[in-house]
Amino acid sequence: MTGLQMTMQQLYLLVPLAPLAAAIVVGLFGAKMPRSMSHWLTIVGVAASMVASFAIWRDVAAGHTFNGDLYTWLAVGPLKMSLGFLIDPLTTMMMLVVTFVSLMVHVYTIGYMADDPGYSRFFSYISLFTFAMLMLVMSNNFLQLFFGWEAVGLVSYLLIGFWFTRPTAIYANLKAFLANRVGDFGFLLGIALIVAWCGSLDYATVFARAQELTLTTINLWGTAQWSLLSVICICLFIGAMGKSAQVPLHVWLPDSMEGPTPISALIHAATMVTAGIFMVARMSPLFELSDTALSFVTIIGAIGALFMGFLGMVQNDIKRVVAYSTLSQLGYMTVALGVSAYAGGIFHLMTHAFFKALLFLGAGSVIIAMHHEQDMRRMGGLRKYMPITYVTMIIGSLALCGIPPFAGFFSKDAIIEAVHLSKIPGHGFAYFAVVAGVFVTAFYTFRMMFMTFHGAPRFDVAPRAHDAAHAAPHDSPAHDAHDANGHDDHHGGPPRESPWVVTVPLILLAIPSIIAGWMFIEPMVIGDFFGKSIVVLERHAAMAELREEWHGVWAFVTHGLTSLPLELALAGIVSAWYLYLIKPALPGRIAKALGPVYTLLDNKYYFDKFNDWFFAGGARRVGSLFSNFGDKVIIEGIVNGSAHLVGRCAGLLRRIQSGYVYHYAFTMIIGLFALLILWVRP
Amino acid sequence: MLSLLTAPTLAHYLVLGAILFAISMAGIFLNRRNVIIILMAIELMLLAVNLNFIAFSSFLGDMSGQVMVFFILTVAAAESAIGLAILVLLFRNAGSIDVEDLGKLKG
Amino acid sequence: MAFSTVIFYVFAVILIVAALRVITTRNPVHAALWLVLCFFTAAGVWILLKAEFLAIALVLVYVGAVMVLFLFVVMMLDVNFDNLRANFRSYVPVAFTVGVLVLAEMVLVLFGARMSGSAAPATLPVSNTSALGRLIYVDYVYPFEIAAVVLLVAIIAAIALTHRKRKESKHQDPGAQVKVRREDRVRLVNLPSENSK
Amino acid sequence: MTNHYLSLAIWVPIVAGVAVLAIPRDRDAMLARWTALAGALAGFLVTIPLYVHFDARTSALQFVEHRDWIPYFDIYYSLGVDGISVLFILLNSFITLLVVWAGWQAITVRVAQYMAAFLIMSGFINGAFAAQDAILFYVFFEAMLIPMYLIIGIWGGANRVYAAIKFFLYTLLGSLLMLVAFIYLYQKSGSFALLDWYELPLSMNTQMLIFVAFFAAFAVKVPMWPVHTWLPDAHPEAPTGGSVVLAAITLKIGAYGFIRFILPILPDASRSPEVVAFMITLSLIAVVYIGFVALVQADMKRLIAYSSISHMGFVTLGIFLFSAQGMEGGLAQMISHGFVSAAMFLCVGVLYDRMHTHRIADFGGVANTMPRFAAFVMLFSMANAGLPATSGFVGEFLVILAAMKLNFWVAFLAATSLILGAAYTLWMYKRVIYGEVANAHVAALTDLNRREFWLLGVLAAAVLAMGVWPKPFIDVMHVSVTDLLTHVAKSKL
Amino acid sequence: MNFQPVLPEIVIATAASLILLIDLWLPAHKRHVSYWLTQLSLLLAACVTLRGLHDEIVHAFHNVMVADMVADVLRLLSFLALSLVLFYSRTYLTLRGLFRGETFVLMLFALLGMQILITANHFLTLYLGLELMSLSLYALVALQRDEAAPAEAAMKYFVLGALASGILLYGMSMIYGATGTLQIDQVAQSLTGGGDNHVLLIFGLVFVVSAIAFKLGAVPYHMWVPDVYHGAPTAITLLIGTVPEYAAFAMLLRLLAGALGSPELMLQWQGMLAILALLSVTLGHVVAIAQTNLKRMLAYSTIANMGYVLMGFLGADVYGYTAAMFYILAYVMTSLVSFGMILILSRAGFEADRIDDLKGLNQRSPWWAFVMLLAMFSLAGLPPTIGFYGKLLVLQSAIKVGFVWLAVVGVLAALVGAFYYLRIVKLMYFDDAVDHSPIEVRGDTRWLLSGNGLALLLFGVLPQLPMGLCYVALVQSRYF
Repeated sequence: MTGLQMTMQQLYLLVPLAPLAAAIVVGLFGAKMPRSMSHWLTIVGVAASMVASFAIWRDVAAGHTFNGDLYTWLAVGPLKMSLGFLIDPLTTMMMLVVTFVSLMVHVYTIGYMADDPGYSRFFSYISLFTFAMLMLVMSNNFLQLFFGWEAVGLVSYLLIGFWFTRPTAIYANLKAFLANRVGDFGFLLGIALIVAWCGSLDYATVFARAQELTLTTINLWGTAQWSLLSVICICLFIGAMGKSAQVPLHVWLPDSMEGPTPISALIHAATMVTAGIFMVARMSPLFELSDTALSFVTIIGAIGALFMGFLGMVQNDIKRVVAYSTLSQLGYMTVALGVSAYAGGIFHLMTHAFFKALLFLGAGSVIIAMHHEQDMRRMGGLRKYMPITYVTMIIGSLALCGIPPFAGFFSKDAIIEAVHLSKIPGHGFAYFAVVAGVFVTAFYTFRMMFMTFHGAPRFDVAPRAHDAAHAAPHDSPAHDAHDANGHDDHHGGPPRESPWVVTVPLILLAIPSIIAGWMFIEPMVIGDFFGKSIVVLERHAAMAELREEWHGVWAFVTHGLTSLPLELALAGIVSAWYLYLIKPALPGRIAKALGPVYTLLDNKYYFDKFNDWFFAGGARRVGSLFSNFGDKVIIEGIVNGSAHLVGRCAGLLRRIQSGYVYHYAFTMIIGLFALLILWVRP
Repeated sequence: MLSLLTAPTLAHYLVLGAILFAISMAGIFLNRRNVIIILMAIELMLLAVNLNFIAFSSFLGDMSGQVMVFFILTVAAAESAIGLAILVLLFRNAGSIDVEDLGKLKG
Repeated sequence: MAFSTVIFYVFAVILIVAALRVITTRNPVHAALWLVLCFFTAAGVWILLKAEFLAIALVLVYVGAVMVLFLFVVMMLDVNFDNLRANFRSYVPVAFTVGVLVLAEMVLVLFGARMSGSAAPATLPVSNTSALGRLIYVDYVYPFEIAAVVLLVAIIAAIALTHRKRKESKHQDPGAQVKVRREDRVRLVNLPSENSK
Repeated sequence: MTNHYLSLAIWVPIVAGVAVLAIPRDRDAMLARWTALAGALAGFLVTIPLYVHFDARTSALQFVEHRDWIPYFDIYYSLGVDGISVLFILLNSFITLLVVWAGWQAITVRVAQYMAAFLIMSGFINGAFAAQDAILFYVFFEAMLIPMYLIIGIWGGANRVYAAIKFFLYTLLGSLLMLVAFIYLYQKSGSFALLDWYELPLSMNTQMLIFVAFFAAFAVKVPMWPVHTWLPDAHPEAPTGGSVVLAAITLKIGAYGFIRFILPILPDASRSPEVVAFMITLSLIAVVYIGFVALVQADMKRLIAYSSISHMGFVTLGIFLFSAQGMEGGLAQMISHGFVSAAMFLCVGVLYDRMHTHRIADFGGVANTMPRFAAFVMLFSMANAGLPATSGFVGEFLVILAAMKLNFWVAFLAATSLILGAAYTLWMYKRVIYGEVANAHVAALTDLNRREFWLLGVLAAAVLAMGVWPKPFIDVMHVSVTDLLTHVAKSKL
Repeated sequence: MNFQPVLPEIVIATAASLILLIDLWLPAHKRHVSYWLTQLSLLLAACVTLRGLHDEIVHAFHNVMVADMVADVLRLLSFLALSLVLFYSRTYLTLRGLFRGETFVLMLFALLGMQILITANHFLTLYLGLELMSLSLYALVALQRDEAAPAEAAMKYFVLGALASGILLYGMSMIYGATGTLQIDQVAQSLTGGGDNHVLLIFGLVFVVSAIAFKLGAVPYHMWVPDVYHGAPTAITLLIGTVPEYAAFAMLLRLLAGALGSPELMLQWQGMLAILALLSVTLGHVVAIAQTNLKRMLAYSTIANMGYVLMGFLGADVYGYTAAMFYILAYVMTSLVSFGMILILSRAGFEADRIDDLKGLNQRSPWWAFVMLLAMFSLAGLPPTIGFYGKLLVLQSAIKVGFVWLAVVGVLAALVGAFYYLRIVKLMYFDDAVDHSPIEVRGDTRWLLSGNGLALLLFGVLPQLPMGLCYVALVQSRYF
């Protein structure tokens, strides 16, 4: 048994280290090795990782969880900080999702980035990302969680700015990093609060002590006492808000689409952005103890779920539509967390990872075919040219809209049900939001599908697409597309289906998008798959009630067929069909009619403008004030002023040395008299 | 207590010395015309000092004060010789012995 | 009031007035004359204090030597010689005053010596002069030697500072001639020759 | 056990420096460079036994040397290190080696003087860290100003004179007051030995007055707000090596002074609520205020200089939290900042050598022409922004943890550096490294040569090593820090 | 009669007289014979002093003089300093026609005066020594006869010096009146018995302190210093700025510590010295900033430094006196270098006495720049130069007797001072040379000045030797 344990532990180690090793080798020596070496090395690394994850999943399913330290990072006084693994169902599920999607993206990238000069760099980055994400999910302590947390942020930053000559890309990546840092700021404070009160960074120790802290309050402002756990959880959740792009820290995600599409799929849809969801689920023993925090989570999630969806309705950039849909879906997951339906949230995380990755990769495929055109107004009718892409994307879209029997239906419906059953403050609003969100989701998803794949092709009348492709300095998708089709780079030509390295991942992702729902809902959501990884208190009984109502998958589907959400979803699809295929002129008129609302949406609720003005501009203004007034005027004024004062004194005092001997004598005599007066007292 | 028109005591002599000393010091810094008068003021100052010494010597009944005066006189003579030599030199180089002209070095 | 008391006050007044005149007069010659009076008066005071030797030395050394030196220098230096001569008359009242006062003082002192000189000098164990002499040549022989050096320095300094060769006299400086170096007189210029390419 | 590792660490570089000075002509520059490199290497090698033979289980002084120096004044040549100081000697010798190496091509005039100045300064700095006698410390503390003054003044930029004199006078002001305090303590104790002073009873008022004097010396050196303004002036004018040593080492001496002098000699003053509040406030101002100031700098070196102040704010904050976490966090931050700031300034130096400017606006798109360089800068920028797995994280993390134990808002303000640090560092990165090639000069840039590559590579390895496994760095100081805290907790009144 | 205690004086006096005679018969180009004879006599006097080093206090000539170890040490230091002055200024004097017998003779007589002052045990001896020194120095300042500035400087020096002499004598007369004696040790004795002439004594004390302050150049009796330093030929400035400082210290020691060292009076003069020190360090350093002439700047620096000497002296015990003596020693060593540098940079018809003349010295000669750098840092009191220990000792001395505020002012003033020393370093190192003419220095000067410069560093690293020397000398001479 010990031998087996040893091998399992080595396997645990293999999971993150294989991608890391590949990333390091490719990163350092990628420039000197053949291009194919880059992708092979990393793909082997990630594949090994995936296989190992699968093996671990089997092992865990057999009941072998693991919680152990790898090495002591640092020990200060009683506080021991280690790196270690916690292998339990939640972890293994995440590991599988991460490695699977990552592998798909790796393969896809071979095609997508084929001609990019930063080919090996890209592979190195995404392997590094895989490593970081795995470290994050496998962690058994807050320190390593934070490590992974920041590391995925770093790689995300690097990848968004992958085409670093584009001003928009390097704007977006800075924005992404800083928005994430705001979240991390809260996260770190949460961790610090935990350490301050629990004296440990270990999940197990902290969770064990959490109960004791329920009545502890801290004084933050004035005399008001705050529940410690609420403060901790809200701080931690602020971290999740950054990483999982919750309002108001969501602003970075749409812009992150400036990165190459594979990473949009991997990082900004499937994995990294869900780290926050994972984290909250992981912290369920803490969140459960604070209704305040849960309400907060619910409301933030609900806002995201609905209002970000609205924004998806007005986008014309295909990737941005998907991005806003991601924001909306992350809102769903968050709502699930808020109503203590952690399993539902995680389940949606998983299904969403598949279908959203699929949608992104599909969008990427379209972009390849369109010579780097992302504006849907210049697309249309592509289904004839790109059948595989079309079919797989339809699957992804249906899954996203929550149409049975696709994966999304199960996960989303579970969430909606859970919200419905929840009694957490704010659940009413949340329920409205998630239900309304279904319509919105369906509408913008199919709006995208119709604009892209249906109707008459509009790209012939848009020669600018080609110019734009040339204008892009590192225009690898375009190059790749041409090479794959054996075309000259400098001619447009009709769109073609993408090469196999692109389509195969699409197909492979489409499969779980179809089946993952009904296959896994019973064990994951209803069953006790997560076991002790997730803790739910009895008073947050939404999931328990859901469980009681559960009568099997079919019953769930049949129930779902009659439920409001599905009707709304269908309504959404139909309205999209009507507006964009039947009456294409209507949307414009509606937009005009709803003038202010449309402007509001078009400006994304003015979040960006406000941030630019208030935070970015404000920081610079404050900085300038401090620098120019505080430092240069006040402090330097005092410093240089005293120097000048001495200089002035010197100038004045030297006049005493007039050159006239009688002045000199007079001075001496004055001195003599002064001493006499001071000392001689008859 | 020093009262006027009594037989001269030590204090009388000391006060006389002090007055002379003060006058000579005033002479040095009030005089803005002529270096040579400054030299004379110096002689006057030494005279005041000598008066002090002799007065003390006389009232203490100790001769060493007078010896001191003897040497001071000697040195004063030497001093005035050198002072006058410098004065002559100054006059040759600067063409003037006005104190006001003696102000090139300053600041 | 004893006669010596009177003398003291008279001398003190004269001394102070003369000293004030020394520093207030604008004319250096006047100042010198007033200074002579000062010395003279002071010598009188010293005699009151029974420092006869020093009093005499003061008159001899100062009035006789130093003040003459002062006057000499004043006369020598004053640029505006005509001015000096034109004002010659203005010296007369001062000189006269000083002269009269000096005379009066001498009379007073001599008179006073006789008046208060009831005790014969012989009764003194040692005279002031010989007491001083003993001290100077026995106890204070070291300072005495130093004083000699001081005077020597004064001599050297005075000569070194004021003695000068006449500017118009032409003379050779053998030292400079000997010290001359070849470089000062001959400069070897390296001229490129025409055919050296 | 008597050995002379500390003396060697001090005198080997100084002797080497003097030897280099004996090669004054720039014709022989190559010889001077090699001699200097050999000297710096020797200087580094002799410090290695300090770590290898260091006994981390005791807080007692190790490698002690004690001999008469000025018996007239009870001043001894007294050396010794504990867990707090030993790492800084290693760090200094290491950085000196890099600096000598870094100046290989950049310095072409008065090479020997340049190299010698750094070597001699290195010896002085080691001396300051090793000294156990206050006057010995003071001698080294002040003497190191001289080479730095010359380095800034001779090889510096356009406004170097102002910067050099400002640097010198600012530092001197503080240290002179400290000297007065030293003498006062000598008057009280009859000794200049630090260990004697640790046991010296002092009244609260006395402690407060001495605190003011010590504070003046060390706060300027750190530098703490509001006596920091010399640093942003000194850095842009100093040559690369000067900036590196200034940021990486000499700032540490200020913080080291807090730990070595203020806390143990003046425990009651240090622990008094007023002083703690004062120090924490100043530290937080350094973190937040300076963070904002750094944001708007137009010059890379100025920006990094402000970032240094901000980072040193963490150090002083950590020290005055009076917990093992805070103190060790502060120390970790010092070591990390030694690596990171050195690396950042070397990176700026790499650009400066090629373009002779460090204004941010003169750059843009450097990554296009210098990809390897861009990668290094990215790593160091991230370390500067305190990314986990780089050394920059360790100290900040520990200090924030410790601050949270004290007060939520202290931790809150300290943690803002997470945002501000990232903002100013990465914004600079964006403007300099990313983007289109900004101008013909940038287009003509050549990537790192082998020397530069290894120089940055070594630092990168150090930054990562400390980030991934800081234990070996921190374990050395555990016992010393614990004992120090125990000592500070005892009243001396 | 025991001539042993005054043998060095006899040697110098004899040598001076002989040189005076010999020089008369020497042709102009053989002046170096006089020069070497002067050096020889200094050597001889030093040997004689060393042979007869007094570890006990010896009185001679009816107690008018005293030979003790502090006197011996000060004499030896004076010999050394004067010898270096002569070495450094040889070229300078030659180029200005001052390489003459009179110069050497007057220097020797000045030295003789200092020796007499140093060994004085009687107000009269002290006064005569002082006058001998002063008169020779007045003459030396004026010796460059064809220039106006030296004559002006000499005149000012003379007038103010005579005034100071008068003040001194006045003070002495008061003390004489109060104690009935002129002998220094007897004055001290009669004071321990407790005098009832307190007012008279304090009166005298104020005058004596003022006179000493004049000699040292402490504010407000400092006015002569800048003008004389500036106006005198640099060689003479070097002389005035160095050797007499030892004599001034002796004056402090003999009069204040020796004669007026009773606890009651000590308390009085400590306060006076504190005020003078305060004024000196601040005014000296502050006004120095505004100077453009190097000699003037160094003059103000001297004023400030003498403030530190007083600060040390007011410690009023053997440590305080050691501090002051060591400070003087360090200061003289440093001044020799700084003025020596001006001398070697000057050429015929060119005085390198503007601060700007030092521009780019490091380019012209790294070595001389380094030597000057050492001198500047030593004056600023920075380690590792000897000047630092001077500062350390005097600050300690002041703090010990409770003048912490004075020490704080002292260091703040030192900060101001550091500014202009740094400016010199800045000119030498950071600026480009305007004048590229090579610096030609005689061999002996080069070696001695270099050695002198390095000694600043050497004694900065190992200050025990000079410190111990001062301490032992003072202890042996019973200045507790």
